[in-house]
Amino acid sequence: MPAFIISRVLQALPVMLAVALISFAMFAYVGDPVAIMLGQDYTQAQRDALIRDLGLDQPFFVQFGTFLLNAVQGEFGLSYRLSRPVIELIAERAPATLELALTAAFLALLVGVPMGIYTGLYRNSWLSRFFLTFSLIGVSLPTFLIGILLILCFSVWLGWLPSFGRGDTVQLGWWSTGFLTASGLKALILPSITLGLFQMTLIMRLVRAEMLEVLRTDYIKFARARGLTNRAVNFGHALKNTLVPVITITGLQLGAIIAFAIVTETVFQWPGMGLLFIQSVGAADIPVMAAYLILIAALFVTINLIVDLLYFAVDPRLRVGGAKGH
Amino acid sequence: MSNTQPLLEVRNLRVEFPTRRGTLVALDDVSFEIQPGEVLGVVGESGAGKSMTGAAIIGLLEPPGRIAGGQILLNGRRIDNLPYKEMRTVRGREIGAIFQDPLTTLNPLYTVGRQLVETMTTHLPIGPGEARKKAIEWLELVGIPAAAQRIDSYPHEFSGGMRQRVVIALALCAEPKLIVADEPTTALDVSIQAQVIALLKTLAREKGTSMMLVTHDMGVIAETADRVAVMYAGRIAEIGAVRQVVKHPSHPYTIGLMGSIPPITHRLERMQQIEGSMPRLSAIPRGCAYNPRCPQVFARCREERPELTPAGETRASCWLYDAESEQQVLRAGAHA
Amino acid sequence: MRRLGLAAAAALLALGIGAADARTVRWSASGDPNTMDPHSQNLGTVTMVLQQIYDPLIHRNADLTLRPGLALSWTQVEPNRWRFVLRQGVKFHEGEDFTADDVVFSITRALQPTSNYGIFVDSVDRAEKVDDFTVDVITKRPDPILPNKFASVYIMSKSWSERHNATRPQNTRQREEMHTVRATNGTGAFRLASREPDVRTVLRRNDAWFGWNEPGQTPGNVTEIVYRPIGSDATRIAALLSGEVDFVLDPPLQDLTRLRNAGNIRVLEGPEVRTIFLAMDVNRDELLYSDVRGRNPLKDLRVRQALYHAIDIQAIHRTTMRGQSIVTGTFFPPQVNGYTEAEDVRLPYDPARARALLAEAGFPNGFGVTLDCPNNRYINDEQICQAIAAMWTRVGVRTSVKAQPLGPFFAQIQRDDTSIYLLGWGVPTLDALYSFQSLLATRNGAQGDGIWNYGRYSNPRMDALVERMKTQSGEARMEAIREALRIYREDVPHIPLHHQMIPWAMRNNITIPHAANNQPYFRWMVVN
Amino acid sequence: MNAVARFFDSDLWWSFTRNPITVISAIVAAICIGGAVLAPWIAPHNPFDLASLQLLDAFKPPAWSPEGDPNYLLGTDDQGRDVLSAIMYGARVSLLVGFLAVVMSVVLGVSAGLAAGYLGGTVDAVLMRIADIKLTFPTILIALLIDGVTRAALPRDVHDQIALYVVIFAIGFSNWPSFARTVRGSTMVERNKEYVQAARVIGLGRGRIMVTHVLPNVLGPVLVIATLQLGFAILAEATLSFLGVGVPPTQPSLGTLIRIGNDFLFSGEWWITIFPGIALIVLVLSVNLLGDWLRDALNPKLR
Repeated sequence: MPAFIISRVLQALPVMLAVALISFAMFAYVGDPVAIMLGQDYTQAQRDALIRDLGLDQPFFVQFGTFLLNAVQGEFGLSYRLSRPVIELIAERAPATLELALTAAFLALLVGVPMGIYTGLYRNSWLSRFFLTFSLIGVSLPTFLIGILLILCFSVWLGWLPSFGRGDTVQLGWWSTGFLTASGLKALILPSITLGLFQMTLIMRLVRAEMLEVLRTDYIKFARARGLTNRAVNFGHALKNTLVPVITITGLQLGAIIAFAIVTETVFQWPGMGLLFIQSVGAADIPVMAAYLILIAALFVTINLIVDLLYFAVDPRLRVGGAKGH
Repeated sequence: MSNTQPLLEVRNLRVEFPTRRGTLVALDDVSFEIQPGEVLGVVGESGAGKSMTGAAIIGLLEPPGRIAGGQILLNGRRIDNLPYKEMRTVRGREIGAIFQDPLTTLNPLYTVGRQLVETMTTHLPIGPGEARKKAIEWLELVGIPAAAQRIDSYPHEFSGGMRQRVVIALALCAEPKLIVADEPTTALDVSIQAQVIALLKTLAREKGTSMMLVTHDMGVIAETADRVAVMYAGRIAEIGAVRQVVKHPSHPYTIGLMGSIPPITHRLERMQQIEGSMPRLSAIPRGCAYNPRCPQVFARCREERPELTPAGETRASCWLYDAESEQQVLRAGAHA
Repeated sequence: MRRLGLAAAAALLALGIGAADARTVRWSASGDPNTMDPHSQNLGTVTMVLQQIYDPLIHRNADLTLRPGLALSWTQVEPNRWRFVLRQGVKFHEGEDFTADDVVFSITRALQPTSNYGIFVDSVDRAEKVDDFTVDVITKRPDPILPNKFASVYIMSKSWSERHNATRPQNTRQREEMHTVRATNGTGAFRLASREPDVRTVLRRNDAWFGWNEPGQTPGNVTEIVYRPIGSDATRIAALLSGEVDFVLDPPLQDLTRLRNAGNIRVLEGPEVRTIFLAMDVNRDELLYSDVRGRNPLKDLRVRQALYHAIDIQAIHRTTMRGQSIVTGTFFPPQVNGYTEAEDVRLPYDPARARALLAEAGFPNGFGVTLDCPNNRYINDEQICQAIAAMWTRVGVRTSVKAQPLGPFFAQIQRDDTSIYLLGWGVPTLDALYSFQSLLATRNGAQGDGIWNYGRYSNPRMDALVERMKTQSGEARMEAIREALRIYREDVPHIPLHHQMIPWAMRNNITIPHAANNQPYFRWMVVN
Repeated sequence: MNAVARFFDSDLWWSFTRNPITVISAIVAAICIGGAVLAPWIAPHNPFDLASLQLLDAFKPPAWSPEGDPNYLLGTDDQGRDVLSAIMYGARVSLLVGFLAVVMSVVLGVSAGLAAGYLGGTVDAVLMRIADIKLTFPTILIALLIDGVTRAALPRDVHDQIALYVVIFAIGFSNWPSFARTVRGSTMVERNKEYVQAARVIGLGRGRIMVTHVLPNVLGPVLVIATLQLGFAILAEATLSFLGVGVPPTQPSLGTLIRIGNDFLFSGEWWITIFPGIALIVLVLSVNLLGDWLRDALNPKLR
């Protein structure tokens, strides 16, 4: 088990290094940070001084090393746009994005998995057909359109739910949560549906496909031949086997949710990392973009690691493989 | 013919597959019975309908396949038209099944013990604790060493032969009266096949269980079965006591098969000496399905379909053994 | 929830507790201030918040006339010396007493190179403390409009700034974050209660503010301002319609009808002191972005006139601006000192004449050119450019619009890297000099001269007139302005389009005086 | 039997004609694609011909409403452009981006998959590791990143000129692993089959074996994935354009039209955003339905 984790972490390292390199390249070479920082009027002496200040006269690897060292300590410098430490900005925004993404993922799983199981088991019922059609529409609707339509319907016409923002939040240490207030929960509804819908349909289709695949296997036939109850066959044997690939894809989807949050946050002006990123793109705020990228990559790598561990827990074949090393 | 009531009786079984090019008849007019304690071997080439017969008996035909005619009786009770829920109590409890590939038959995510326990607690009035004790007994019975420890192992921790032993334990643990074994040794190493067959045979005899043993290994049949049914293109070509069928086959197809019966472990494909191949279900010729390949074919074979009729020591579906056609053949001078 | 709140309020009223104690106004606009430093960024989005918190020496009324702020009076005691007599007994939000030291400190701070407020202190040499409540400002040259400029210079506490190591305006170069980026300490009507950039900024009423009981404007009753920026137009309007926001500073023009018809929303219309125009490269011998090689068609007056004649400004006014514009033939609006109605005359819309002029100038088949345009700076800026591109194309000048966000747009034109560009010019000083000096004076290195003249228009006569405007006063100065306006009309260095209108939208229960500088003065907002 | 007759006799065609939804979606997709491809010839107006735009015609509602103009079936936008024509030209851009992006994914993915599956060993390990890493990052983020980097690295004019190809590259590049995986799996199975071994024995080169023998056998699943990916690619482009980082505004795609129209959502001029939105949904939905059907039809296990 520890060997397995270590090997996974080691595999993640090159990914993180590659991302860090891209971020650094962006930081150092894209859009001439010196010109951005100096503004319009400057002398050559001022320029040279700044280049020295920033360490831009150092060899590439020294610069990259410094960048990495700083990044590991969470030091990404000041935002060009807001003149505040990048890490602080991101820390402020992370809870909003994570709460939104988790709610959306939860929603997607809570609805998507049962729908997938149902449509897998009862392939020809009218409800399955309805779910399938619904899911196709779900996959075909762009996230931003869903958001706009939900706002139009539930905020403007019906006036039931807020159209933007997080509502009131409660500060728990550095974490600001919207889960503890009524307005925070209300504000969460539309964005999380918008964000979760696409994933929900994706998960539903995935579970269905896996379910069909598993139901065709010999061990399911054998389980039926042993006279086990439908319940035991479908929800014991079939579902558990279905879950293995579903866990992977769901893990990957959680990453996708965080990325797609950029769109949802734009539509709902949700004060998360995605909105910060888009605003930074608009203002060429490279330090924020670089930091966002690295943190997202770290997040994804972590999610992947968790997925691998879950795999490990669900699938005994891996456990033995890991322990015996073959 | 025995006087006792047969354990299993299959009467004129017909299985169809509706497709876009019309309905395919996968099994047509299949009839046979199995007596208590008897081992019936079923042989035939791939696609002859052996496995499908087994699937029809345990009520697990793959959709869209369906039983379109005939009856299946277990102890005189019709089971082919039972609702799914009732049929479930028959499966496992009254008819056990063994599948071809032990690698895929066991759920990889559950320990063998759990799979045994759930089978027993589903069918027998015992609790999990007792079921576990019996599960260890069963594993010992099928020859798993250190069964008490191995019960908590996962399927992938067993070798192929051991897994098939586990499958046998699973098929027998609810003490069914009939086992449908679908090519139980095909996927195994040659060296292990004989052990597993021997185990099956012993257990069936000890427990008084009947068995329908589907295989294309004539050697296995000769070793194990009491009677044998030879299938061709969805029908039974010949059926009879093993010794008779092997020694004195009647149907030209069987004759072709038995042309030279090599020692055990040789497989049907290798000794295939009949020219041509079995027709696809979508292109079964009129008359006798075997007529294009039959060395003794005559006009009637191309027109009418033969029924199973007594032919020497066995029963065969072949016009050669029909009183009427004997005249024709003689007239045609074909029966030289 | 809201109903519950109303019930609670009703209960409070019944108990005789003044409900006026808690009047929150929830306010939104598209942008968020990028700093809380009062001398760093001279941007509307920054000052709209900071002017609630910091007081300048001189305030403006809603009609933009001057009124005493932290200074009670101001006089030009010598040509190069203005004297300000300060208000006594004023305290900063954190308790420091306001004195002359703070004024000297603040003016000096605004003079720092890292300040973006240099244009308001361009004539200032230094500030001198005379006594605790008198300050002299010594100018490099006589500056008659210094008070107008000083209405935009905010006063900070010297001791507080020193304590927080913020004696210079914040600068992105610094690797350390400055305290003033997120904290404030003014003397104004509101104090900063909390701030999350891009999310929420909360201001609370400063009951100790000196202006609450001053004559002139009716004081407001707002006790709390919650500002939440909403970048997306549709979402911002949705928030106003659904009652999540009470006041929107920049409602999109196309939604005004809908807002007016909503029943519970009022749209306050008013002109802004900002003129939209097109400026052209009249300097280079060959345009950067054109298919004409070897010569610059825009250097030819006839071509500039042709482009002018080709614009159907009424169509833009009606359709693109939905009536929310004041068509003009000059480049600053009537509120600005120096405006002369006689010079506010457009060349008429006349496509035939445009074609004739182009042919006359040697372009019978027209030419191709790129029009640079911001897409998020002025009201419907990109749409205006696209409409003009179509109009020009119809007379033969094949125009492609290059629209970009204000960041890259300004970065580009500030390198003079453009052939024709759309610009909107506001006049915070309300004096014509500000426009002439920045937009039409030859760029010569002198502070403020031609710094926004990216077409490099240069006319010695104009430069001379600008110099006169800087120092002269009275009728002589007006004379110079009028002549400069005439030259502007004849030379066509720009094609003027319109003065912008700035509608504000708010819930019915709110009244606030509309201000042409687009600054909401919450100190005068009344919530019923 | 010639190829055409064989096609109409095939199971594929049979399952196609038997499924009304599929037939409808095919017809709809054909109309969408036809309308888009033929836009320059059949669109009622040319929205890019600036000289023909009349500001006075702006904000005309659809033809069937009282103030509608029969000249403009679906109304006009803020510049007086015909919405229907803009949709046709926009769908052209959307389809072009989607199609080329998928072609790129297919080429990249199939090559990588063939190489990995056939060569095995280190090549396989490295390629699949890259695919893994790639799969870790969502399409939209990769596309944003590629677009953002080129945007920042290239001068604006250069970027505008190649923006379309940047978007195609960004989307195409982020979708290849799904092809690579499928092809790799199939290749590994095919590799060990007798005909490939035989081809090897008679001395055919590795590359030729892969291309001539293995490729035809993996085309089925590739076609299915490609169809489904086309829908995703079109959506990804629309999302990028909606965020304002997609195709340049001079070549508005459906996503761009929706973004622009979004500003008019509450102002009563709903047709400017609703019609492009409907067009996008219909296009993607019909493509997805086709892909779904194709998957079921080509997957014998499901039949």
